[in-house]
Amino acid sequence: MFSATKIREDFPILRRTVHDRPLVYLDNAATTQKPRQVIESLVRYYETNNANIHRGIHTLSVEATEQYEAVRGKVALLIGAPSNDSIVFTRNTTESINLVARSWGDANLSEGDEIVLSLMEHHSNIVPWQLLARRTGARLRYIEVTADGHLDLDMARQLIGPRTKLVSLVHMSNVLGTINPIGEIAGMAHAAGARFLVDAAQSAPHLPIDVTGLGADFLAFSAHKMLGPTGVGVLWAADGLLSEMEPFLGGGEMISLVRQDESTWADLPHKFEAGTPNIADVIGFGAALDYLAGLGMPAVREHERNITAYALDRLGALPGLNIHGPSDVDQRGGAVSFSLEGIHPHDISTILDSRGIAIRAGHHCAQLLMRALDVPATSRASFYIYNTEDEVDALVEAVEAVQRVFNGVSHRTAV
Amino acid sequence: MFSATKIREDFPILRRTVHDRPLVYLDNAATTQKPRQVIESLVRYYETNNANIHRGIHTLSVEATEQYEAVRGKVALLIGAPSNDSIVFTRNTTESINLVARSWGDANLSEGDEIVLSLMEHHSNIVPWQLLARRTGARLRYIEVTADGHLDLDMARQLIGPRTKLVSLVHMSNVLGTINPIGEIAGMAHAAGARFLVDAAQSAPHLPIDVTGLGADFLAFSAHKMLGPTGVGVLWAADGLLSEMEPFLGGGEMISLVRQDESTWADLPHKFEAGTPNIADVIGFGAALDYLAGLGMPAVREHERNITAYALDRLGALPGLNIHGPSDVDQRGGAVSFSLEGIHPHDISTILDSRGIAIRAGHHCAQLLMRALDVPATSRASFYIYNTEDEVDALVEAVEAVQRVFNGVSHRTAV
Amino acid sequence: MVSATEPLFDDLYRETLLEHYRSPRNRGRLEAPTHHAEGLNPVCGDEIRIDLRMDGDRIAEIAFDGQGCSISQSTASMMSVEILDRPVEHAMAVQQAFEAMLTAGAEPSAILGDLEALQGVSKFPVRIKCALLAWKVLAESLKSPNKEETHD
Amino acid sequence: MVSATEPLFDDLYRETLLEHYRSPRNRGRLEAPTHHAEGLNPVCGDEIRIDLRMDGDRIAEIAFDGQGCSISQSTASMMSVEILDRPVEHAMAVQQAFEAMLTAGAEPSAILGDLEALQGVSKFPVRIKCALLAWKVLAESLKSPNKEETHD
Ligand SMILES: Cc1ncc(COP(=O)(O)O)c(C=O)c1O
Ligand SMILES: Cc1ncc(COP(=O)(O)O)c(C=O)c1O
Repeated sequence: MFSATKIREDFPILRRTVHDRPLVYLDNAATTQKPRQVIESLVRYYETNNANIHRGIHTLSVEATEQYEAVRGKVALLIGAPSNDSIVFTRNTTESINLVARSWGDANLSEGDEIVLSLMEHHSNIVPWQLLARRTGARLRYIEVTADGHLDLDMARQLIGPRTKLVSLVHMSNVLGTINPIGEIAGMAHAAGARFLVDAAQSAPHLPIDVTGLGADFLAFSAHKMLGPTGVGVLWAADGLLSEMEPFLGGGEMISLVRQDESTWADLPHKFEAGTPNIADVIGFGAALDYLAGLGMPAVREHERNITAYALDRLGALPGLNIHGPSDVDQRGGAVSFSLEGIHPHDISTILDSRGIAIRAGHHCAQLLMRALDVPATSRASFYIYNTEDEVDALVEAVEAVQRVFNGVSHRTAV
Repeated sequence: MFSATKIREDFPILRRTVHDRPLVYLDNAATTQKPRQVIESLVRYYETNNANIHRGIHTLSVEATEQYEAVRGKVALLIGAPSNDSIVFTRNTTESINLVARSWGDANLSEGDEIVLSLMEHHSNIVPWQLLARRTGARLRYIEVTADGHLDLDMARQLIGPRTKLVSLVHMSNVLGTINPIGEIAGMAHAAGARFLVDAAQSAPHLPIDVTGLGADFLAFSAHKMLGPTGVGVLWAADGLLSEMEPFLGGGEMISLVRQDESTWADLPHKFEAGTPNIADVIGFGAALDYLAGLGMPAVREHERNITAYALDRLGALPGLNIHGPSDVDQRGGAVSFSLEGIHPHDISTILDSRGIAIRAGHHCAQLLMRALDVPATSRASFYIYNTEDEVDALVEAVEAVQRVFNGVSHRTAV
Repeated sequence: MVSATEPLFDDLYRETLLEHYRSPRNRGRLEAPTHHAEGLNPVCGDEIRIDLRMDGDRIAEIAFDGQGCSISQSTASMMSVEILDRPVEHAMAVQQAFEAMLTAGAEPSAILGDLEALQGVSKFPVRIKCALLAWKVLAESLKSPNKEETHD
Repeated sequence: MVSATEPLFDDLYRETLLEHYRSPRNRGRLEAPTHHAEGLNPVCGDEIRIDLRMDGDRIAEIAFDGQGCSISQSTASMMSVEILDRPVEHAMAVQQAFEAMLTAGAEPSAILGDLEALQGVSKFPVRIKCALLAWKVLAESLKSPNKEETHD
């Protein structure tokens, strides 16, 4: 049985205090905390197996290589990938997307071609395409966001057409929580002959995912947002795509034969992993994937659905508090952004911090969305497997305190 | 006082056995082992400070940001960099070099321009330039290696000329151990108006380095080869270079303002660190730099000079054993490659492994050099701060055993 | 929840600060500024614009506008009060005392006036730059006489 | 150092293996091969080339050359001995028994002949592909009749 209280025991950091209050960590969309199983796997690696991989004959190197390569299988299992060779380890979602922009984009886009994004994209799914557009002369088009925080599907239908070479879309918004209709967009993209990249940075950690079912051509996500160490990202690509693509980074480990003027490439996926990889953290990511597999992604989703529903209920009841994004918990995940009238998110975040509550305040790397919502910034609480309703209560109480401070409804009215 | 025996106590892995023998780890040019101080700093980070950095207001994020940024100062100290803003964290040396090839190279090279490398380069300092040459029409020229393992300086003088836009050279060879005359080459490069990149993957861990004294424009190295975690590299660039360069990867953290069609970039060095960085491992690298600073790089160098001298002496005395690279320990570091007549390096490595001795056998990501040396592969022992003369003795004994097995001078002669 | 249990943010969000945030002084634009500058804190999006009318060495008029958190905006308001009708030299002295209080833990000097209310910011290092933004823009504006004026 | 203290590599580098490495059988090229293939293990650089002269279903002649470690080269030599003058079916049976011994820990079958000497390789997983290279190239060559021959 899924029990957040039980799960909390696995997370050493949840025992610390902040400003003398127990830490209430609600910044999971930025990065999640790590269970001791992950931390221990890093320690075990460095204390018993550490070596460079792939070309070594000695025992440590063989052990490290086996452990590193085994994680590909765990990733494949998580996302339903038919083969391990289509899974490339990068640093983060951002690098995965840049890899596609450089290796696939430079070869496949030219003047007049269009890339369709949306206004709810994270900067990591905007800037690589701006740079690509500048290199190739391609053009960016943006699907707008409706007042209730959904993609404007009519507009998507209009924008995605014969000029479209790529559609790149966030699966779950890191600001609004919106879960986008990926299957439907995949249909539009493929009908137009375009490729489809899914930014799964916020979905892979929180939802069961099946790449073949989704209809994605590329899928990108980050280990650090799903219990894993920092420094590991994943790029998955549909059959055949990676083998057609040029290498992204050149160097050790990604070659087969090197001659003075040209080289041939190693088999997939190694062709895309130049230099010494982040071996320890990939292995640590394996421990994170084991942990999630132990819980089961449907149970993870169910827990977050419940806690998000509770948070929407309680926060929604506060006067002067405006929640951005869908209210239906079946159409959203646990990133809950809100604004308090007349109070800047940074002030909210500081006051919450003084009570040990960690939320994020700012543009959340989504300046286009901030402009579309017409706010300079928002406050965001985001949940994961170890968060409890008690913590939501603490959040709500703290927000009420913020309102008292700023609106002078407390003892401070007497100015 | 520097004491390898004392230092060994800090390295938990050195207490393990391999095939029931104590581990003798002589594969340090591939990656080094990690002291408990580094492992503990990772654990401490994940158990008490883990958060995403740079944009958070809550306490964890502020603490993580401070710890992460403080490491730039430690890197600057190590290499004598005048400012922290010229230090970019990447995944590894390979990515650092690719960053320069894309961001500086694409903008500054064109048809007919030349890039001067040497035949002793690691693939990571060859393939990025081959890819750049293909994108721009530039041409690669190679400085050859003399019979005693030095750069052919006459040839360097001939090759580096008005067409040269970049000279990119390894500081210390990972195969031959050769320490190249960087200052002299810097002079040639700058006289020709070319930029000069130094691949310091093997020198930063082992030699005192002063970037301004070296005359480098770019310097690249990897944390994992100097006691640090996997997944962290450094790119340093001389004043003004980074600010002129286009971003390499686009995404979160590297922007200032994002609009639909274009964006402006964050201040240096953040412009070159897109997405969530490898926060924990950069902080762990800080602990590694503290450890090295505690020893002092001159003492590190002195220890390695001594153990290398001892190894050259003892190995050199074995009949049928040929050492590649300089014999003068003032002109070389502790990567010692050798060949045994009639015995393949893989067989050597396997037999050594069966005695717990980890060396590397293969082309060492230097296929051009293997061809120049006219060997399919070599065996390489490489030393670091925790290696002892006893371990060199174990190596020599094991090599003798290999020779007995293959040359049938033992009981096996009776076939 | 009573204030006794909220010592930290009581200390940061003092009544003086909130009052300046709610009712900023000298907010707006000048009709005939001699100096002007704008500043943005790209990390958090705080913005401050400052108009000055200098009369020789004296800050004869000041107006600011902008948007952002209570710390950046109330600092601008309090600062405007303390330096209005004062010589530049005095403004610089106030700035020094202010920075010393925030970044070096100095006791608040008497010349700070209401700005003393920001002392609590020193405990939230990440917010210090919010409090320094107005001062940065002031320094910038003093270096930026309007084109027309320089031709006087 | 006496062999008693070196059990592991004694077990791997058995005399039979070393003897085939030093004096390979059927090394060279055929004058009129009907089949040919080459294989490279890119990770370690081992190379094997195989010429066959097939007589119907029978391997009437075989020759190999190449370079690399003792395991890859001695396997090729032993393999050539075991399959020479035998039907393809027998070669396949030997291959199966060989792979079972190396990768599944099976007891060596009698049909392996000298190849049994490679049993110790199963304890060095990273070297198994050295021992399988010759077999990979053999399979490849059986699928690769020379152009001239197919026109016969
Ligand atoms: C000389 C040299 N350059 C570059 C590299 C590449 O380093 P990394 O694999 O950490 O990118 C290495 C390490 O193998 C090296 O020895
Ligand atoms: C939707 C989305 N895409 C991309 C990213 C970028 O992830 P990373 O910083 O790990 O590259 C994030 C995380 O901030 C995100 O939420």
